[in-house]
Amino acid sequence: MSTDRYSIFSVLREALRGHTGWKPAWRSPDPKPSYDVVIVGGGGHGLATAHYLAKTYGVRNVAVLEKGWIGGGNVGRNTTIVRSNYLLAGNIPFYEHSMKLWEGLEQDLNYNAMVSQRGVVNLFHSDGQRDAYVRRGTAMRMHGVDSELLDVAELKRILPMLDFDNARFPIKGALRQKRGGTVRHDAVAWGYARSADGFGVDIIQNCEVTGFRIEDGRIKGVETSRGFIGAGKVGLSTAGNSSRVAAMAGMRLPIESHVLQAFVSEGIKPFIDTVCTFGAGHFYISQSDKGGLVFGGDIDGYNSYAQRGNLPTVEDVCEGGMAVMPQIGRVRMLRSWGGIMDMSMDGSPIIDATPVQGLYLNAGWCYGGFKATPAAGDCFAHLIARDAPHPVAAAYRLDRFATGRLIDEKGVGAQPNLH
Amino acid sequence: MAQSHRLPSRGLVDRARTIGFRFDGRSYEGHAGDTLASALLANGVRLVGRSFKYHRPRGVIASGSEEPNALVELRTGARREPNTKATTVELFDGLDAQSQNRWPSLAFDLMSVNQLASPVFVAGFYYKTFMWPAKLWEKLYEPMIRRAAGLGRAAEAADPDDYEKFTAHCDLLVVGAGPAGLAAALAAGRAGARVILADEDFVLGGRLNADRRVIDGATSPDWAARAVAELESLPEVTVLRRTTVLAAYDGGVYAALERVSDHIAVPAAHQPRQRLWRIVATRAVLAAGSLERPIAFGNNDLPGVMLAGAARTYLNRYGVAPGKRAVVYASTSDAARTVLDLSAAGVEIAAVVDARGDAPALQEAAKAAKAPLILGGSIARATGWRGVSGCEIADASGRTLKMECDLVAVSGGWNPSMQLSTHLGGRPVWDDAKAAFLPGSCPPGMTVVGAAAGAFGLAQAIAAGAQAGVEAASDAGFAASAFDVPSVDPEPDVVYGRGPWRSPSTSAKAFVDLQNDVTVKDVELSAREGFVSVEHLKRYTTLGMATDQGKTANLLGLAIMADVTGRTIPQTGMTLSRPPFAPVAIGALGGAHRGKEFKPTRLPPSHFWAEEQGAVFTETGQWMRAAYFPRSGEKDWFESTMREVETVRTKVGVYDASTLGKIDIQGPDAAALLDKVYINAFASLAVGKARYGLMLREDGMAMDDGTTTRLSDTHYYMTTTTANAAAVMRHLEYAKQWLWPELDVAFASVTDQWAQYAIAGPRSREVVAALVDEGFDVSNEALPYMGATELTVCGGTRARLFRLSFSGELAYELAVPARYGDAMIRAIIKAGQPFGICPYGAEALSVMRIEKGHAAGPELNGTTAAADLGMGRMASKKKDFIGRAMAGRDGLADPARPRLVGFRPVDRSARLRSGSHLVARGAEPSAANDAGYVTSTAYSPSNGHWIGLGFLARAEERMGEIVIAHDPLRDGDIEVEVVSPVFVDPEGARLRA
Amino acid sequence: MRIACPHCGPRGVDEFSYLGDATLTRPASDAPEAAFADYVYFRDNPAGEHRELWQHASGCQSWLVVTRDTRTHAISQVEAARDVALARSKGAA
Amino acid sequence: MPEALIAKSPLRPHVASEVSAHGDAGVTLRERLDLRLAQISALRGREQELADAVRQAFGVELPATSKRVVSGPVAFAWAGPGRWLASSTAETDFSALPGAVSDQSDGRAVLSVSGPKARETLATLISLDLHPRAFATGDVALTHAASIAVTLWQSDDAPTYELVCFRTFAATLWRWIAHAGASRGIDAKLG
Repeated sequence: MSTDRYSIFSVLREALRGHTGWKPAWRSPDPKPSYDVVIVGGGGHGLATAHYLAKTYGVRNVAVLEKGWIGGGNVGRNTTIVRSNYLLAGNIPFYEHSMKLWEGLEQDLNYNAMVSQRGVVNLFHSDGQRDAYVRRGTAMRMHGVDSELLDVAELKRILPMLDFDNARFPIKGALRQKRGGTVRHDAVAWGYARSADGFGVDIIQNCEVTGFRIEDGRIKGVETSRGFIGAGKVGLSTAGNSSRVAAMAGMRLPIESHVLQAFVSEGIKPFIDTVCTFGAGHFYISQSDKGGLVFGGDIDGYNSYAQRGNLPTVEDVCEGGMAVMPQIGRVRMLRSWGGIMDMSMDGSPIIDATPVQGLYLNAGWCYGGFKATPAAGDCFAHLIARDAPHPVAAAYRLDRFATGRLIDEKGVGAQPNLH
Repeated sequence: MAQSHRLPSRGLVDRARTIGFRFDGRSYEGHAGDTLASALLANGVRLVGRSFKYHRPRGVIASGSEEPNALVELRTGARREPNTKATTVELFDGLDAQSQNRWPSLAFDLMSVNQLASPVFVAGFYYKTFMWPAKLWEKLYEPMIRRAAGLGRAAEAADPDDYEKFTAHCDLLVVGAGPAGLAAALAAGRAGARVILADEDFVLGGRLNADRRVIDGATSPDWAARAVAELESLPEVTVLRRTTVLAAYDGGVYAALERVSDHIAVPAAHQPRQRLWRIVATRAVLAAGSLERPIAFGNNDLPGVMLAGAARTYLNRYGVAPGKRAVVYASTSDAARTVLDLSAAGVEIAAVVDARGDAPALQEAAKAAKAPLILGGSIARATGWRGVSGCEIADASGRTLKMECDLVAVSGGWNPSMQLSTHLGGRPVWDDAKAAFLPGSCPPGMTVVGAAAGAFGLAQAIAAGAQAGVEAASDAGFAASAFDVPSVDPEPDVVYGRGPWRSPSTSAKAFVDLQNDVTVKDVELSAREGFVSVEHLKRYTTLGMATDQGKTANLLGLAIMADVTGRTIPQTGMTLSRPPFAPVAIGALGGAHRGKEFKPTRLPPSHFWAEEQGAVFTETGQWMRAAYFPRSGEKDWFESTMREVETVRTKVGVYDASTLGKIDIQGPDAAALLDKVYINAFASLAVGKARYGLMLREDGMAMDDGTTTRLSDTHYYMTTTTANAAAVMRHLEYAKQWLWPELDVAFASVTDQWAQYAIAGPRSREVVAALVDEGFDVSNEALPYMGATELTVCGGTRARLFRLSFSGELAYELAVPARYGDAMIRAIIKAGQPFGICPYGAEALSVMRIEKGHAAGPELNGTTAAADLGMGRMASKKKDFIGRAMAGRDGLADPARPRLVGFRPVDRSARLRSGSHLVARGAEPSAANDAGYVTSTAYSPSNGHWIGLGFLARAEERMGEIVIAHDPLRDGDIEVEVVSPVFVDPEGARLRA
Repeated sequence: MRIACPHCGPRGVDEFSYLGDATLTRPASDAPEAAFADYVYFRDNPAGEHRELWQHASGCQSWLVVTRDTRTHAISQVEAARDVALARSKGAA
Repeated sequence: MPEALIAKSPLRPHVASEVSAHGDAGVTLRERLDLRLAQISALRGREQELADAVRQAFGVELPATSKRVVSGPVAFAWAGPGRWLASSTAETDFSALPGAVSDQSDGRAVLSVSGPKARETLATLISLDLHPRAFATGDVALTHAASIAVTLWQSDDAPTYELVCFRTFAATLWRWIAHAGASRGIDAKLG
C-alpha cells in the first residue's frame, strides 16, 4: 500500500513502517505524441500554470517540458520573499491575487511550502522616500491590500539590530506589509509538480525544446531533445531564457537577461523575524526556517546567461548589510548563487498571446518572479485556456512598449540594469 | 588530568608555551600551535557539540575547514562568532568557547528527546505536515521549528572590529601551501615572478606536517619549513598564512580572506580583524590538496569516529593521541599510514578493517601493528554513549565481531579539493579508477596540481607543482631554471577508496551529512519519492547545505544515491560548488567603510560656517545640506523655516546652491549638442543669457532640468539637479561619443569648482551691489531677469553672477571659486546685515519652490513626461531631440494621464501631506477611483495655509473642483481644491523687479 | 570580471557602468514612431557573443563597445565607442 | 567695501583628522594647496595646434598615453583621450591655450601619499597595480579609491603618489587614507 495524501497522520503511519510507503512526488512519464497544451519550462511558473490549467480550467492533457530538473531555475535560486506592496495599478491587483493564492496554497496543494507571513519592512531614510512609500502604501490600501507606516520607535521594537545611532543615512521609518513574508522556494516547485501530476499532467524532465513547428502562423508543436511533441497550444514560461526560446519562434522581446546573485549565511538561532529592505543601499534580508540569513541586493548589471556573478556586487551587498545591520558582521556567508533574470524594459512582466496563433508568452519577471508564481500560473493558465487575459493581468501586454502604457514602478525607463 | 591525551613528544606545538582557555565554562590548557580541536582532544574532551536535528552527541571528526561537527560559539558579547569550527581556531590565551545547540548543557541535552521522534523527522517530513490549520504556521509550528533550527547565536551587538580590503596583483597565485603548492611557488618565485602563496592554515605545509614523510633526507615538516623560509626571502613572493582563497571570478580575479587577528583575543590597535584580498592573477595554480571522505555505518557520528587522515594530523602535528585503542576502517591504502602512526605513537590497534580486501598496504600495516586484519569487512556500527566505546564489525562471511575501542579511524578515500576550478562553470569529470571527480575545464589561467588534480603521490605532487610554477614564470617572461624535484620516501601502490560507500544497513543511524543529520535512509527515501537528481537530493534532504558545505558529505550522498537507483555516479550527477570555498564573515566582505563612512560625505563650501550657525543638516544623496538655521526661541523646524521664508519674501536671504550639478560645455558644436539633449532650443540663446531647460530620456520621460547659460558663442554653463549631476554628465558623454560622434564639444564637471549662493528677496540687489567691485552694474537694466555676467567681487575675486530665481523673488546666484566659498558666505551675511538678511536652508527653499509650482525631484520621478509637467509646449517642433519620438506615443497623450496641478485645503487650517492619493469627492477611495497623487506639500506663509503639488487625471477639466486627498496611513482624508500650481506671484513680477 | 579599456588598460568591472546592446542604431529623426519603440525597447538578448556599451565611468569617461560572451563572460574585444560610431556613420554615408 | 576673500582648504581638522606616526612614518599624508589646475580638452581638428602651443609655451609634449610630463612648475597629466589635467605651482594661466580650458583649481583637491608603506596603504582603496614593474614615476591612472573617483600619478620614487579628487570628496578620501594608514604608521597633517 502506498501513501498519497500528506498529513500528520500519514507521516505517523509511515514512521511506523520506515517510510517505505511513500510514492514518488511526481511520475516520470515518456512524452505522449501530442498534448492539448505544452508548457515549456518546468520552473515554478510552468508547474503552477499546469496545476491551474488542470485544476481551475479543466485542461488536463498537458505536458510540462523541462530541459534539466524541475525547479532548477529561479524558483530554486531566489530569496523566497512574497509580497504585494506595489505602487502601480497595473501591478497591485496581480500581486495581491498572488498573495491570496499563497495564503491558501498549502491546502490547495496538500504540500507545506512554509508560507510564512512574517511581514515585509521597507526602511526609508528621508522625507522624500517616506512620501514615496506613503504613496505606495496608500495605493495598496485603495486596492484592498494591507500596508502601514512604522515610526522609528516601532522599528526599534521589531528590528532592534538595525543601526539607529551611527548610520550614514539615518533610518526614519518604514512601510510594512504584514501579510508579506517568505515561502520555502523549492517546495513551491515540488508542490505544484505533485499536484499537477496528480491531475494527470505529464512532467517531463531532461527534455529540451529545440524548436517550434509553426504552420500558417499557427503553432503545431515543439521539437525537443526527445523528439517532436504535438501541441494545440504552447505556453512559454522560461524566465531568463525567454529571449532564446522566443527567438526559435522568430520573436524578439523587450527583455534582457541579467544575473542576480543572492546569499545565505550559516544557520543561526532566530535573529530577524521579518523581511527587511534597506532604503539607502542595495540590501535586503530575511531568515529561513533553517536559520540561515538569506540576503541579496542589486543585479550585477550586465547581460548574462552564466548563472554566476562577480565580486563587486557581493561586496556591495555586504557593505549595505553592514551599514544597516552591523550586528551581522561576524555571521558567515555560506553560499552564493546567481540566477538569470528576464529583465523587461519597464520592470513589469508580460503575460500575453504572441503573433503566432496558439503560442503564449509568460516572461519579463525581472527579480519579481518568485512572489508572482501562483498568480502567474493562474493568469497564464487563464490566458491559454480561454484565450483572454485574466482581469488582474490585463495590463501585462506586449504592445505596451509601443503604445507608451508602461508599468514602470521605479521610473528608470528602458534600462533593465537599473530596474 | 591535564592534557591526558598529549603524547610525550611529536608535533609542531610549542610545549614550552602553555595556553589557558575555556570551553563551556571549564578551564583547560593547551600549547601554542594547537587548534581548539587539538587542545580539546589533548584534554580528552571528545564531546564538543550536538547535531542539528536530533541533538546527537558529536565530536571532532576532521582537522580542517571540512569539519562538520565540532562547531562552537567563539568569544562572547559583541564578538561572539557562531558556528566556528574548532578545527580551524588557533588557540590563544583567554580563548572562550561555548558548545551550541544544546539545552541545558552539552552533556545533558534535553533536546536529544528529538531522537525519540526521529522516525518522524525524516527528510522532508515538514513538507507533508504542519498544514492544518493554516493560521497555526506562523503562531506555533514555525516558531517551534525556528527555535530548534540554527546552531549558534549571532553576536549581541554591532561588530566592534575593523575590516580591510586589499587588492593585489601577481603573475601567479598559488592556492594551498602543501607539497605541490610550495613547489609551484618556489619554481616561479626563484625565477623572479610575482607570486602570492595563500593557505588557510597558520603553519604551511599541508599534509607534510600531518604525515611522517621524508623528502631529500629531511622530515617533511622540516622540508616545508625550509621551503617557506626561502619563499619569504624572495622579494617578489608574498606568503599569506591564515588565508583562504574563497572564490574565482571572471578575468583572473580571486577573493581570499586573511584572518589577521583571529588567533589573538582582540585585534591589536588599528589592526583589522580580517582582510579581504582581491587578487588579480595572470595565472593560478590550484594546489588545495584533497579531503578525506568517510564511509557510512551505524552510529558513525559518535565522538571517537574520526577520519583516518585527521587522526594522523592530531598525532603527528599536534602530538595528541585521538584515542587509546583504535579500529581502522578503510577502503584505501592511504589509511595504512594511520595504522602505522597510531601504533608508533603507542595507540593500540584493535583491528584493521580493509573494506575492499585489496589494499596490500593496509595488510602490511596491520601486520606491523600486530593487529587483526579483517579483509572485505565492514563496521556495522559503533557503540557507546556520548562517545565510541566499541564497534561491531562484520567480516566478509557476515559474522559479527564486537571490538572494544575508543577511536574508529575511517577512510573512504580522498576527494580532490577542486572547488575553485568549478566556480566559473567548469564541470568536474568522474575518474572511475581513482574514484574521484577530477577538474574538468578550469577558469582561464588556472592549473590544478597535486592531490587537487587526483595526483595523490607526494613525488607526483611536487613535480607537477614545480612544472606549473615554471610555466607560470615563463608566461610572465621569466626564465625559470629547472626545478630539482627532490627524492621522497617510497610510496606504496595506491588503492583508491572505490567503495563500498556504506556498510550493510543496521537499525542504527548511518550518517551521510553529519551536521544536517542526513542519513542513508534519508537518501533512500529521497530516491523513493522521486528526488533522484543530485540537486533534488540536496534540496530535499539538505545534504551538503551545512556549514561544511558538504565537503565530507556530498560525494558520499551522491554515491549512495547512485547505488540506490542503480546508476553510475556520473549518471546520477556531479557535485558542483559555488563560492565561497569556506564560509566568510559578512563584515569582511563589507569592509572598512561602515557607519558614517558607508558612503562619502560631501560638504558644500558654506558647511563649516553653517555648523557655526548651529544649522540642522539633512542628507541629500552624498551631500549634507543645511535644512534650516534655528534661532534661539524657535521651537522646531517649522518655526525656523517659516521665519526664513518670510525673510526671503520680505527682505533677503542667502542659500548655498553649490550642490547643484554644474557642467562646463565648450566647443563649436556646444549649441548643437544642447539642442539634442534639451527639448527646447539653446542655439538661439543670446550670449550673457540663461534659459531653463528640460531634458528627456529617449523613452520620452523627463530626466532632469536646470538652467544653462551661454557665456560665449562656444561656451555654455549648465546646471543640473543635485541628484542627477553624475547621470547628466554620463548622458552628455553618451550623446557626444556614441549618438553624435561628429560633434565637436568638450565637457568638464565644475560642480565643485564653484561656490554658488542664491541671494534672494526684494533687497537682494542691494546686497549684491554691496559685494561687487566698482564698475560693475547690477541694475535691472544692466542685468535683467535671466541675465548673466562675469565680474569680480570683494576686491578682485572673479565671480559669475546670474539673475536666476527658484524662490520666485528678485534673486541672484553668485558663484565664486570654491576656495572662497567660506569667506563669501561670511561676506554676503555681513553685506546683507543692513537689509535684514538671513541664511535659509533646504526646507525654506522647498517651501518657496512649491509656492512657485516648480517641479523638483518628487515631480521628476521618472514616470512623468514633459506634458505631464505642463511643459509640453516647451518642446521644440523644429529639431530632433532625445525623447522626442517616444513622447508622442498615444499612451503619453492620453488625457487620463495625471498632469501637474496645485491643491489647497478647503479647510484652510488642514494639513496636506505628500503621498496622498486623489479621489473625487463622494467617491469610494478605491483603485477604480484613484485619480492621482500629491507629490509635494508645504505650509505657505504667503498664503497662510498648506499647499500642494501633484498629478491629477483630466486635470484641465477639474480646475476649481474639490477632491479628496486620501491619506489612510497617516491623518486621514482632507478636501482640497484643485488650483494652478503657482501660488505666489503668478505673473512673475517679483522676479523681474 | 575585468575590462581592458583601450585607453587605460585592464580594470575591474566596478570602474565601468553598463548600458546594453551596442548593435542598435538610433533611428533617423524622421523615422516612424514604431522604429523608435523598437530601438528603445526590443533586444536580441543573445546567449553568446554580445556587443554592448559600457562607460569607463570611474576612469577616462570613454564609452566603449565591448564584445563579450554572455555565457562565459569572456571578453574578446573592446573598442572606443566613438570610433565605432564614426566608422558606422561613414559606412552609412 | 567688503574685505577681500580669504581662500580656505576643503579640509578642516574635525573632518580630516591629523595623526602622527609612532616612530618612523610608514606613510605620510599631506594636502597640496599650491597647485593651479585646469582641464584642457583638444577641439576637433585642432589637436596639433594645442600640442604646438603647449610645446611652445612650456617646452613639453602633451602625452598621448597615461603619462604625466613635468616642466618646471608646470605639468600635464593625461586625463582621457584628448584631455589633460594641467597643473602649476606658479601663477600660470592656461586659459589662453587653444582648446576647451576649464579652471579646476577649486574643483579638485590634491592629496599626496608617500613613504615606504604608501603603496600598501593605497592598495586598500585602489585596485590598480602600483608595483614598480607596472607603475612608475610619471605614470598616471584614472580610477577610483573605494567609491571616490581619482586621478592618480606617481611623482617620485619615494614613492610619492598624488591623488586628485573632486574637492567635496577630499575630506572623506583623507579620512579613508588616514584610517588605512593607521596600522602602517601614518603621519597625516593638514596645511
